Amino acid sequence: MFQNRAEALALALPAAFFAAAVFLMPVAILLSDGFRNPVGGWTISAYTDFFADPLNRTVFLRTLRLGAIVTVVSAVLGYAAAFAIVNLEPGTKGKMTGLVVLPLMISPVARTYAWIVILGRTGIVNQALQLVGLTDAPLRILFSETAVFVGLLQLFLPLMIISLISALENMPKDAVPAARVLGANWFQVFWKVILPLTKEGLVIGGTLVFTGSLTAYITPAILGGSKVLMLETLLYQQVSVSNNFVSASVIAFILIVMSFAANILLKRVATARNKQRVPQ
Amino acid sequence: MSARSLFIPLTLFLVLGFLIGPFLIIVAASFSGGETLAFPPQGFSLRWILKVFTVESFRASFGMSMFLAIGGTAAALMLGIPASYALSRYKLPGAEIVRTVVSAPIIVPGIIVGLALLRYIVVPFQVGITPALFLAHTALVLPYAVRVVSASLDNLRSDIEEAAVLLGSSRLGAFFRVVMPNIRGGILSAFILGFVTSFNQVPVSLFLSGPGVRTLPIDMIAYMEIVFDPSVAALSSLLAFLSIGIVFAAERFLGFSRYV
Amino acid sequence: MKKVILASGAALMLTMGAAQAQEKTLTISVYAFAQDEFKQLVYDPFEKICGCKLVVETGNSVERLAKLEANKANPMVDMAVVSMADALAASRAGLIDKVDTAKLSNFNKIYDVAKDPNGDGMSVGYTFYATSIAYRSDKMKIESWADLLKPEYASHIAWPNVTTNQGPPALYMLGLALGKDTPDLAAPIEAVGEKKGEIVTFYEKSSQLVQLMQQEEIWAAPIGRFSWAPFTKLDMPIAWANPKEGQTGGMNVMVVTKGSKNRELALQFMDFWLSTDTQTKLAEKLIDSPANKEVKLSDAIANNLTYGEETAKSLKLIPSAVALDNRAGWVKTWNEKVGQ
Amino acid sequence: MSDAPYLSLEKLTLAYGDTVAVANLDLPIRKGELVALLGPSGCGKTTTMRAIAGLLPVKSGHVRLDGADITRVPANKRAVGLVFQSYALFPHLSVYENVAFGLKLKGMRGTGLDAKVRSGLTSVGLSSFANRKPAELSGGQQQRVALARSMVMEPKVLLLDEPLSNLDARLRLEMRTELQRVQKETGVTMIFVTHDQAEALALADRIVVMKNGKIEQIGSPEDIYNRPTSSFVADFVGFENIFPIEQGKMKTSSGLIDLSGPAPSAAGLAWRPRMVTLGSGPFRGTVRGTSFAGDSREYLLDTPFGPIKAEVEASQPAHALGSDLSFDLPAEKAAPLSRFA
Repeated sequence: MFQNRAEALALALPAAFFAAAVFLMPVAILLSDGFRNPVGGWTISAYTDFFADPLNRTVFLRTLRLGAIVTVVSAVLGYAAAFAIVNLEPGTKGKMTGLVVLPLMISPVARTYAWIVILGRTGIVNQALQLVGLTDAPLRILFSETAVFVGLLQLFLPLMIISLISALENMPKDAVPAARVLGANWFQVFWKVILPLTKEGLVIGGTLVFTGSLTAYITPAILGGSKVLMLETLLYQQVSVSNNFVSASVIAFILIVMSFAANILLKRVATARNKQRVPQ
Repeated sequence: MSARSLFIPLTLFLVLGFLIGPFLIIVAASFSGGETLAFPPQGFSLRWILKVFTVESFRASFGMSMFLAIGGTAAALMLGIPASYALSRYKLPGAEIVRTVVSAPIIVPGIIVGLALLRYIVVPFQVGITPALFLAHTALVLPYAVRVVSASLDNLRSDIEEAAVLLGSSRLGAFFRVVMPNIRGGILSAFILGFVTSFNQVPVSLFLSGPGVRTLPIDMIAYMEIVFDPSVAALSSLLAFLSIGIVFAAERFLGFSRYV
Repeated sequence: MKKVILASGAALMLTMGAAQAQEKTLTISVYAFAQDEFKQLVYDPFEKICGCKLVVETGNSVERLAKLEANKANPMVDMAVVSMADALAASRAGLIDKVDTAKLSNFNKIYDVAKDPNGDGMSVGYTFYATSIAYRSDKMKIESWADLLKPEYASHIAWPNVTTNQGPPALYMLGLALGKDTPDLAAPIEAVGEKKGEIVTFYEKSSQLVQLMQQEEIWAAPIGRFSWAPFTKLDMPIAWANPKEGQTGGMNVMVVTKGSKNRELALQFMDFWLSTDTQTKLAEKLIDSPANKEVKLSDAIANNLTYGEETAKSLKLIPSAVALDNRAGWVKTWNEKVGQ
Repeated sequence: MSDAPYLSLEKLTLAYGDTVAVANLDLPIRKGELVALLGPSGCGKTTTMRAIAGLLPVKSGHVRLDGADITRVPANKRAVGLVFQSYALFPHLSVYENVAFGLKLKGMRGTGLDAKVRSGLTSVGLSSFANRKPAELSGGQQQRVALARSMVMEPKVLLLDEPLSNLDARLRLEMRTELQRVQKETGVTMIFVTHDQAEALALADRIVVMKNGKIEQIGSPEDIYNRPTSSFVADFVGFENIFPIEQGKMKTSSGLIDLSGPAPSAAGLAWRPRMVTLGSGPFRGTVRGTSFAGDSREYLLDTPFGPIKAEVEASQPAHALGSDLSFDLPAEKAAPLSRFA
């Protein structure tokens, strides 16, 4: 550790100043708009107005619901996939991890558009369903919450898997065999051993997936359209169609509060664990 | 094999299919001979791949996105490397505040960043859309730059700088002679991560588009809304292979994944 | 690393430099459709004439209006084409200036209704369009606007969102069909709301419909005639409905932004767009129906357009002021009945 | 060896922020001396070393080297070498380039540079490893590279941070010999920091024992080992039975106790286990523990004035656990302590 304060500040301040000026200040002003009373002073009436509108309530709850469902499903699939991957041979493990990361390198625009082809009335999902005879007429999947859910899941599942892979790898190697020897069945092993030991990874992955789902724009816009508005698409509509910046500010604030709530949750759990480590 | 021992690999197989499938469909559709984006593709041809290069707006927005991704990431690194260095090597007063401020753009939804910049930087200060996009993308990449560079600095013992100083080097010289060469991999990883993040970024750029100024993803959305031909699939495939190539090379030569 | 930084620095300077090098630049804001054709028929020829560079911003009318509003203090756009109602909105918001029609040599060639549609001298009409229903003639039969909401059809249609140009006219015609044509559009919105679960999507950009039609996601949608051409190229039996309530439609107009630094160039461009030659070429490609009365078209072309002053006059249009004064109410009712 | 101090620390006060780590320290060191700074962690020995190197700003006081005040001279202009505990080799450079690093900064080039680097490497026996990267060397080899890297700079003072602590027992001996040889051949003034008394005793000409940022005792290894002047030093070098003295008597938990022989005038007395007479004497204790160490046997006795450790030759008959023994703490054998704390 170097002691020179002036040097430290000279190195750190440009970045901090840049982020503050280009990012924090404008965002702070934007958020303050939602609390400004047009006749002067401050008020939360924009918020009460916002939640008084049934459409807004619907959109808010839908955003929360979809975010939660995507997070839960990605956790379930994530554990299965991550567990399978960490138990592979080192070489195969690397390749499989690569395949999981691969979609993250591809433009979300392309990834979302693929779903139009897949989920459409003439898409392969409907073709398959009709082939197996599960349905006579093609199902309508596009422009529904299901389509948005599928799109979001595909977008963010890799983040969950990666978090869980590293959590599972950091788990003591003998924990599972030890629990088995002590007579636990697989369900108990997961619930009493794996889950507590990988809690941190689950929380990190969960926050990434949840926050990502809240703030995704293209997926709800393309796969949901105006029938499946989410907060982010509603915000865009408020600005670009209704010119309603106060409402946009309210939505922005709600989104940020939701992200922060998830983030704080993450930090709490993570630091609770870090305390157990011996400081260097 | 018991049912249970099959269950986990089968799930992995399905999950990978779910994750990779759409990409494969996009790639297959790029070589379609048909007029519209469809799967299975109708026939085989390279015409959509070739068409990508003739669409003028793609060329312009590709240039814009490249400029933002390279320039913005480089700018973020120029701000982020010194900050990371201060955070990892100095007893910095208010270190937590600095860390929070520089990593804040990762938490705030992109669409809000874009809107805030439009309303309170572009309009009041009469900043052009291009510089505004540049600022936004720099701010967006900054958290990644700081995170990855800090991680690689923390992995490097700090006493080698003191050793260099005692051997006659100045502090700045020590940074360039012994620190930089050893965090090069981290910097390159940060660059790639920043590049990919910036290049694929949509929400931030949503409000920050102006006459003749558009990032590639925004342009792709706009194009697809008008023309539903496979050229966007072709473009996506090309871009995907480009990113995969870069990441693969980085992983191969530098162990990229250590830093992410 | 150093190389990367140097390279990006160079790229930065190049871009900045390039931006400064373009001296005479006209920035226009237009609808997103048919840009390839516009480029070929309008933009490129004009660039040759004026020796300037055209910068084109595209998007739907409301979205671009919102941008004009956002950039009010420092307008980036010199000239825009928007809907009649949006032109009135822009005029009320102080975003546009009076059009100096004396400088438009083709002004006297356009239909009288197009010369000053809002009666405030702030806009000039350049095209009409009818709005009716494009539909799959093999799957359905459309004789009335209300047919779209029939149970067997409702789950195969897209309806324009109330915020689009086609939204209110389509609702207005639906109201006529239902026999409840109050300006608040309450009845038709309610009727659409009852079917909101079935209706495939409430579209915001008509360009997206071609793809939905192609994928058989939808069989029918109310559209403006200007977005008709791509449907005719689909390998499907698609027809233009002639409902018994008639067709609705609209007029698109040109406006000049307040504070534009290229006023003369903007007027020159508007004049070029209104010229018989340009209007004919655009009509022949089935892009925009002409507002210039000297344009002569073959029957085949005319049948796919909204051609002639008589046709234009027959369209059941919502007056701009009515549209503007009721818009907030429509959106509110829509959000209550349809949106959520 | 001249008697005038070559390196001297005068009233040196060092601090991290507001926490004072070293206070008012005076230490003269002669040219060519090999000095050990010995003490437990947190005693200020490393802080002092970093201040000599110039890595830590001096709060007050002076550092003089070879007649010049170098208190404010930056670390890169001091001609002070430092072999880090971790060796701090540059991982991206080869062994050769590591050794050449400082010479190149001095402007040395071409054959002069090459000769110097080669001879540096040869002197530590690593000439055949010139092209290896540090990661490809063992710990001992890395340390010798670090030594060569510092020595080719011909420093006026060479500092070593815990030079033997990361090595195994065999290498430790080897390195100790190596350091002594280098010191003898070059005559460089060496100061090393250690928490291990055996290391200090074996290597140093003079030992400086530090505690809480102050010097506790300075002396030759023999002085420190045999004649500790304070209870702290006595404890540190293995005197395990230490008692304060009051009114010529030994002060214990069960009161003042007379010792055999003349009444001592010191503030305290300290006995190594070996100095305790077992089997005869005025005191009695019970055997609580015993351990066999080859040629000797150690006993832990429970006595009215606390536990006493005694050590006798293994050839003596063994005493069983629980047996009652007489013993003596002969005052004439004890090390007299002038300070007891």
